[in-house]
Amino acid sequence: MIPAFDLVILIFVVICAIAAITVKDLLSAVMILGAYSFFMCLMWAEMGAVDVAFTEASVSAGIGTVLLIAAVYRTTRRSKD
Amino acid sequence: MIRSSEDIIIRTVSRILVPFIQLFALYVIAHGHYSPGGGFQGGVILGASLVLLLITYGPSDTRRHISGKSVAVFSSLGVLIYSGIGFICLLLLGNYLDYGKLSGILHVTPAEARSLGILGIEIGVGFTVMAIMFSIFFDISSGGKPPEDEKE
Amino acid sequence: MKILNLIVVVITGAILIYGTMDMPGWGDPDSPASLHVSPRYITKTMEETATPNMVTSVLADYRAYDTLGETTVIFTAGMACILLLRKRRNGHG
Amino acid sequence: MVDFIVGKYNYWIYIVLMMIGFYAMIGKKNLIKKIIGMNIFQTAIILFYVSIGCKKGATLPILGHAHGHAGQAIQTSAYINPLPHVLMLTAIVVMVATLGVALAIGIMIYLKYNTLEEDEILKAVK
Amino acid sequence: MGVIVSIKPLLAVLVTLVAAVLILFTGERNRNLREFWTLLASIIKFSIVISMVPLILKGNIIEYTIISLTPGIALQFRIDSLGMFFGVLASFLWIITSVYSIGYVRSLDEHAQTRYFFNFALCLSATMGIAFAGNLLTLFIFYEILTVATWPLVYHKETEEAIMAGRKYLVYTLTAGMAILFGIILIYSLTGTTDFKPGGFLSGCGSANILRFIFVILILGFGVKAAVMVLHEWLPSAMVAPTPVSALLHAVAVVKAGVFGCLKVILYVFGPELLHELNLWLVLAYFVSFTIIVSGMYALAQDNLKRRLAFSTINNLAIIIMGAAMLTPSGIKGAIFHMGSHGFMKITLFFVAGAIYVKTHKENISELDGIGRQMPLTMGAFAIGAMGIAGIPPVCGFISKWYMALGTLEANEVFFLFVLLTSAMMDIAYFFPIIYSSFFKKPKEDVIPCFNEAPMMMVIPLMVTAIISIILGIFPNAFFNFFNIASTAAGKILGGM
Amino acid sequence: MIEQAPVLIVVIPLIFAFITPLIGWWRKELCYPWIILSLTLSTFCSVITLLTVINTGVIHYHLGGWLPPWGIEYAVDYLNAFVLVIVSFTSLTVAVYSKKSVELELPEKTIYFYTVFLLQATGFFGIIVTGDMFNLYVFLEIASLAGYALIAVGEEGAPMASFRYVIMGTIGASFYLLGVGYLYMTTGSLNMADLARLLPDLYGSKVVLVAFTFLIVGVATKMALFPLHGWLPDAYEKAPSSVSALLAPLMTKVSAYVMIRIMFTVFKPYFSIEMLPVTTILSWIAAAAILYGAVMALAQTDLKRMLVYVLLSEVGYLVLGIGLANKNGLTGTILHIMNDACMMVALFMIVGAIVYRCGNREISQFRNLHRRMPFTMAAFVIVGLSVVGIPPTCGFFSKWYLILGAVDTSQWVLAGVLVLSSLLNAILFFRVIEYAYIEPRGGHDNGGESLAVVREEAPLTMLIPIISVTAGIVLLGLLSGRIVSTVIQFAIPACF
Amino acid sequence: MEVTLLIQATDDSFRILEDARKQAKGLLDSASILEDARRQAKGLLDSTVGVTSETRQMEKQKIQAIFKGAQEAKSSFQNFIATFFLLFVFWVLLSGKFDLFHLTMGVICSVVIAHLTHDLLLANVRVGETRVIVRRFITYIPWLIYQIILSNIHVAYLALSPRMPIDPHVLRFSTKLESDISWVTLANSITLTPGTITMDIKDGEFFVHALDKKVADDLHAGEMEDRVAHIFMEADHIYIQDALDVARIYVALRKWG
Repeated sequence: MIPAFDLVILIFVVICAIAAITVKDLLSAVMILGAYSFFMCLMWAEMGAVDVAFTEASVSAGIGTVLLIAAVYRTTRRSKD
Repeated sequence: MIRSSEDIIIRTVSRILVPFIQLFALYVIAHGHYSPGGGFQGGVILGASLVLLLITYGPSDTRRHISGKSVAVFSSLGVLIYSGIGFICLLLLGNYLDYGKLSGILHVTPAEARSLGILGIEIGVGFTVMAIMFSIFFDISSGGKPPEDEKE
Repeated sequence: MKILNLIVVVITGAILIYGTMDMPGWGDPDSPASLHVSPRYITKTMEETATPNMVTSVLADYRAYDTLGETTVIFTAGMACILLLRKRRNGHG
Repeated sequence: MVDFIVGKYNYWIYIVLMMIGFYAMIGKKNLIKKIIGMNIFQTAIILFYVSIGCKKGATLPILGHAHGHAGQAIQTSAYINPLPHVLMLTAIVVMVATLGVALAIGIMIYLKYNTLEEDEILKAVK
Repeated sequence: MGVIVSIKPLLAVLVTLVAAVLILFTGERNRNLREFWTLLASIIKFSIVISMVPLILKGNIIEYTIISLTPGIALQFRIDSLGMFFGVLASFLWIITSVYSIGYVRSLDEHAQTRYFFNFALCLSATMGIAFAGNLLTLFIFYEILTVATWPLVYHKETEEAIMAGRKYLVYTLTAGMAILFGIILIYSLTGTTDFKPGGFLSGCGSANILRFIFVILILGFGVKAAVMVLHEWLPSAMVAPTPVSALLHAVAVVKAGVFGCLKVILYVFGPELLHELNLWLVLAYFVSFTIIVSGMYALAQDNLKRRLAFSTINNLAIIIMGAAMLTPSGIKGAIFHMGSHGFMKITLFFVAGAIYVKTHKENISELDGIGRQMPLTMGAFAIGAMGIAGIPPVCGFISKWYMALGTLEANEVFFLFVLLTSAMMDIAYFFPIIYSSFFKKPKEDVIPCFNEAPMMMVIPLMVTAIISIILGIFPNAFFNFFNIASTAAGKILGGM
Repeated sequence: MIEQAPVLIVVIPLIFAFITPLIGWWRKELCYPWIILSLTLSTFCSVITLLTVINTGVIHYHLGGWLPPWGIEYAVDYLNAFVLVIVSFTSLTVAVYSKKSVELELPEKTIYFYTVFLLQATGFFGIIVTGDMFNLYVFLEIASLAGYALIAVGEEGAPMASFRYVIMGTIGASFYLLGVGYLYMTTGSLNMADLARLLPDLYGSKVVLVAFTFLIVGVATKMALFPLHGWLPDAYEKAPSSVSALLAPLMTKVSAYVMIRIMFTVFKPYFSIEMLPVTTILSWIAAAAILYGAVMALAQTDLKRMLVYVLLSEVGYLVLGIGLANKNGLTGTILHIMNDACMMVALFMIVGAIVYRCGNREISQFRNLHRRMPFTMAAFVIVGLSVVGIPPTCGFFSKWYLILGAVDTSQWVLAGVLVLSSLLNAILFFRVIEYAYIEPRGGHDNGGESLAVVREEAPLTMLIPIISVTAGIVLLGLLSGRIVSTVIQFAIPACF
Repeated sequence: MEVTLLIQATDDSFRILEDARKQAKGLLDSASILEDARRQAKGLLDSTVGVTSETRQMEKQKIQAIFKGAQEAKSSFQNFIATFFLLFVFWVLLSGKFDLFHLTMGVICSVVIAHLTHDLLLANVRVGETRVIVRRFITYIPWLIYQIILSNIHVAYLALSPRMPIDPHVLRFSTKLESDISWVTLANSITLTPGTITMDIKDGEFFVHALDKKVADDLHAGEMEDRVAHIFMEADHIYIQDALDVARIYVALRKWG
């Protein structure tokens, strides 16, 4: 475990999380969320939880994002907050 | 919402990638014992490959590969495999999901029987997850429209 | 309203931080979580389940019932989505 | 004190993430935003669990070269605790299942009221 | 002095319950059959009750435990003399009221007759349960059933006024029920039991203040049904109900249940000894004397006949409680007997009011001038009832009042004797003008000055009750050893003293 | 097979639920008997389990043959077994009831409705029977997900209500998960019995305190305890009637069960009572919930919404008993779990039947209802009396124990609140009964059946469950002493 | 059936083509002295070319239609086998375990996937010699890399020069490539080359975003297109310049037929 790497990812994760809930365009928010999930899964892989990371990559960053995008397409990209 | 994609690049690339994705998914399921992965991840990847097909080729072409009915059959079948294996253990006078008892009918040591049992349920999980992921995506992206050409 | 939400959030966070004070250090190999139940999974997985990947052996054998539940959760979600969104053209369905 | 802060930075980050998600869940008006917040919230919990399982100096919870090691005793401290990972696999699944259902409900709402803003929907319901 | 286990008390309760169900299912399709059920049940019930009287008179206690409700408390019937007294009274008056009701509803062609008879039967079932209850919880259970079963009878007319009266009734009685429940729970948590015991079972448990508190809430709770003043408001309002209902409410079931509950609390839960010790009896007695005087005054001011009767009822109920509160043998004896005698007399009076209403649709006293000429039998019965209430011999009211007067003297409280006498004077003041004007005043135009009675189904019951009142006045023991039952009860309670 | 009964309770409906969609395609109309069969078997197993527990004591069932704490354990004691029987009977009843209302409200979705319905019941069974903290979470999620979906298919506005439920439910479940994580972190175990053994040494730890807080808050959210109840009224009001009838009684009861488990099994009672003022806080919150529910119910004109607020108030009762934390209080809670399940299921079924026949739920539109649906309304009266707490219906007895518990701890205010809430309930229910039974005549009482109302009773599949539950309410009231002495007094933790 | 028809049809078309060419050549040779004769011959040649392009259009559609049907009938099993082998190789690469159990598993999985997707992986490929295609594709790659390096340098120059002389514009050209696989190869090659990005392909028309004139001109020169066409044995040269290759196809087809 490399602390610096760890810390950088953690900071990225936090930035992504904040961005995901502040961005007004829903599609961008969803994309950022996908990035968030991906960073998260990197972090877990780095922490030794390969299975969790794999699952997170396939589920949250993969199917989850796809579902969200589908939903955003189905509904609207507009958001007031 | 879903209609076949007009973009030839996406169509072609996904056409070529899908078999490999699916094989990779099966690999993930089969090698859950040795490397990260297992039924769930593999199932999701399988589901994702179907979603890819659905996005690029639209519902009707996708249905050639997996029909609406077989999606539902798979989703039930997977969990049935899982709970069925558990139930067989019950019939073999073990507790529920006690795969060690399968050694009697499989003619292997209990540890190996457990290993095989794990494989069995991973497959079950994979089926269900694949079918359900696909079906959820289908429902969400179609948003309540009845499928155009499904035969009841 | 926003303020109220923030207050709730901050209180929750404060409780969590309070709890963190007594936590075992991060990555401590002697933390209780590493000593009580999990050693058996690590040492016996080959012997008892012939599966080198402990996560798999725990997931699908030691705690297989959880996984059945998990699969059922997925199944439920799928059925729920069908129930919520799918519309049939004719009543038979 | 420094040790306290630095030694548990994982936990601090997880608390921060959780609060972000929590705030989005209860403070945001847009349904998709709420769902995003939910995702962040649950992911934070998973991060917490994964942090529990960590062991310094340990390796992945997969017996390396399983066949070669058959004779040797397995050191508990050599492998990361697998149990939290297992639990989190389940939690991730639950997460995506919840996500699916929440989105389905969100779409139902959109189809009915043509908006995703909570206040507008509540106005429309009344 | 043995305890006899017998299923009869349960049967007595169940008979009416079964009848109620049969009534409900027979419905409007076959009125005769429906009313046949009522009558049959009432007769069976009465014979069951009567068959137990000899055993009780020998000093036995009849007991039947149905099921354990909570640890320490069972749903249990235990009949002793007091319960028997009330049981005999209620079951007998039910027969008469049934006959009368049939006449009443048929001649007025009331709506919702099935509901009416159904609830009537239910009420009686509950009343029996109250009479036979072996512990406070059992009593409370039936008490609440009674409350609910009476409600449809109160709002029976379904006019705006009746509905309001029903609401008022419910608010009062349910609140009271909760107070009682609270009291019972306090008792249970203090002692672990709620079984009645002659002479009380509470002495020595808990601090004096808690016991005082329990007494107050229990008496207030039961006092609502007994219409003790300031808690009486529901009773005059409930007079909008059909007359047989009023008769039942005021003479037999509801108010008597309240009074019975008060007596049980005074005599079987706390007991004379404890009440003396806590000095509560005097407080209680002063409290009800206030009721006695004020209700008398109210009664004088009423023009509606049934309302006047209602206030008279309040007055008499308070007298009963006062008699018991004296805690002397004669006082208790008189109080118990007054329950019975007041029952017969007041039911007569209400029957009369009903008969007048059925015949002439008049409810106000000022309209009754000369009615005695038209309905001599009815008004004759009224005169007998009124005399009894006022305590004029030879009607039975005299005997009970006499004993209660003795009781006050035994307790050395002349003040209460004075209260009793004042109330008797007031009785005379508000009843005799009616008798006078109905017989001797010049009839108004619309009164037909010839013999024109109400239907026989109604006149016969009221004649019967009037005659029984007189018989009881002359031979107190004539009616199934009525007086003896009362005196054994009193004796047993005070036995410990 | 008897020793397998505990697991069969869950596994049978699980397998049946998986097959339901397949059956539905083959013959749509077979779904209904199919789930009835499943729930009947399940109920049968739960009864067997209860009898076994009564005869032989606590049952430990090790799933997969792994001993706890390594594997998952089903630990069925008196409390479990009792709640199981209640829940299985209730869900069976609602399943029987659901036929007509589903045909009316969701004609196109019967198959999936029944599937999710069965999964919902399975989730409840799983929550109750398990002895593992994490397994409980998994089944909690099954139940919740099914609940979200079932609610969302309701009437106008249901999706939004359901969405809010999703958000709150996820927060609750996540808090629970977090609490489990904290416990796991300090002990390394997930098994309830094991935790109970390990935890007492750690009671001083802040981690354990936080874990406890989050577990309780999480469960309270699921239960919709007073300040966390925001999602409940809309959700249960807008849900399809058979769903309300299933969820409203059971979700709250199951959560109450979980709360008892956590507070008195996983943690030792003295922790919950002495180390933290949890019980005191809970009992005051519960008192607030009771009053809030009753007062809000008074303000409603819609019967179902009124019942929903009554339900909130009933949740208060359950928690109050837990908060009192003495023998009588807990007896009251456990008894109330049973009684309230019966009462709420009956009430929501009755509302469903009324909606089925009359199409509206406004109380002011109930004129002549007792002629139109005499049996249903008679049942309503009895159930209403039970909620008010009129003996000998069962509602009285739980109230009795609760007040007794309050008196035992000298919590006079709480006892007062209980009494007061009874009165408020009385106003609520008698108001409805008045509307349904009284036909005001403008002053003249000419009699006769002036308004000819066609008698139009609910269909038999609805009526039979309603009547039987109503009969059950009276019977359970009379039998409550027996029930307390054979089951409940053993279900209470030993130290009380 | 179809195959024979197909062969006949193509043979016919080629006979026409060859005839025309021979005629023209002969005329050119014989009348080389005469200026007007040459002009006449030239006119004839032009007209034949006109005829050829017309017929080519018609024949192309006809042939494509026949090819599709033929392929479906002929190749589903062959495709299956090919897919299976491809997938199995992939499996072995992934798995790295050679015990019986895992190999069996690999076979099963590959069979299943191959069965499901045999019409995806190798679908729509024009009949051509696979070996040739692969060989040409491999030789294509170094060239592509070279191109990429070149344009990298160019783009770097553009980016680093102080004036930033970029002149972005969108090119639109229709391609002579026919199969989707060749389109995609071209599009990806274009995209891979810095400075150009394929934005869309519609009905054989490419929309390419280019960074400046030079890159656009390079594209217009069509070398890349030609090379891609060459790989997949498509476009004009299938009739004229790559007759040999085509002949080989027919040989192959005959063999299968």
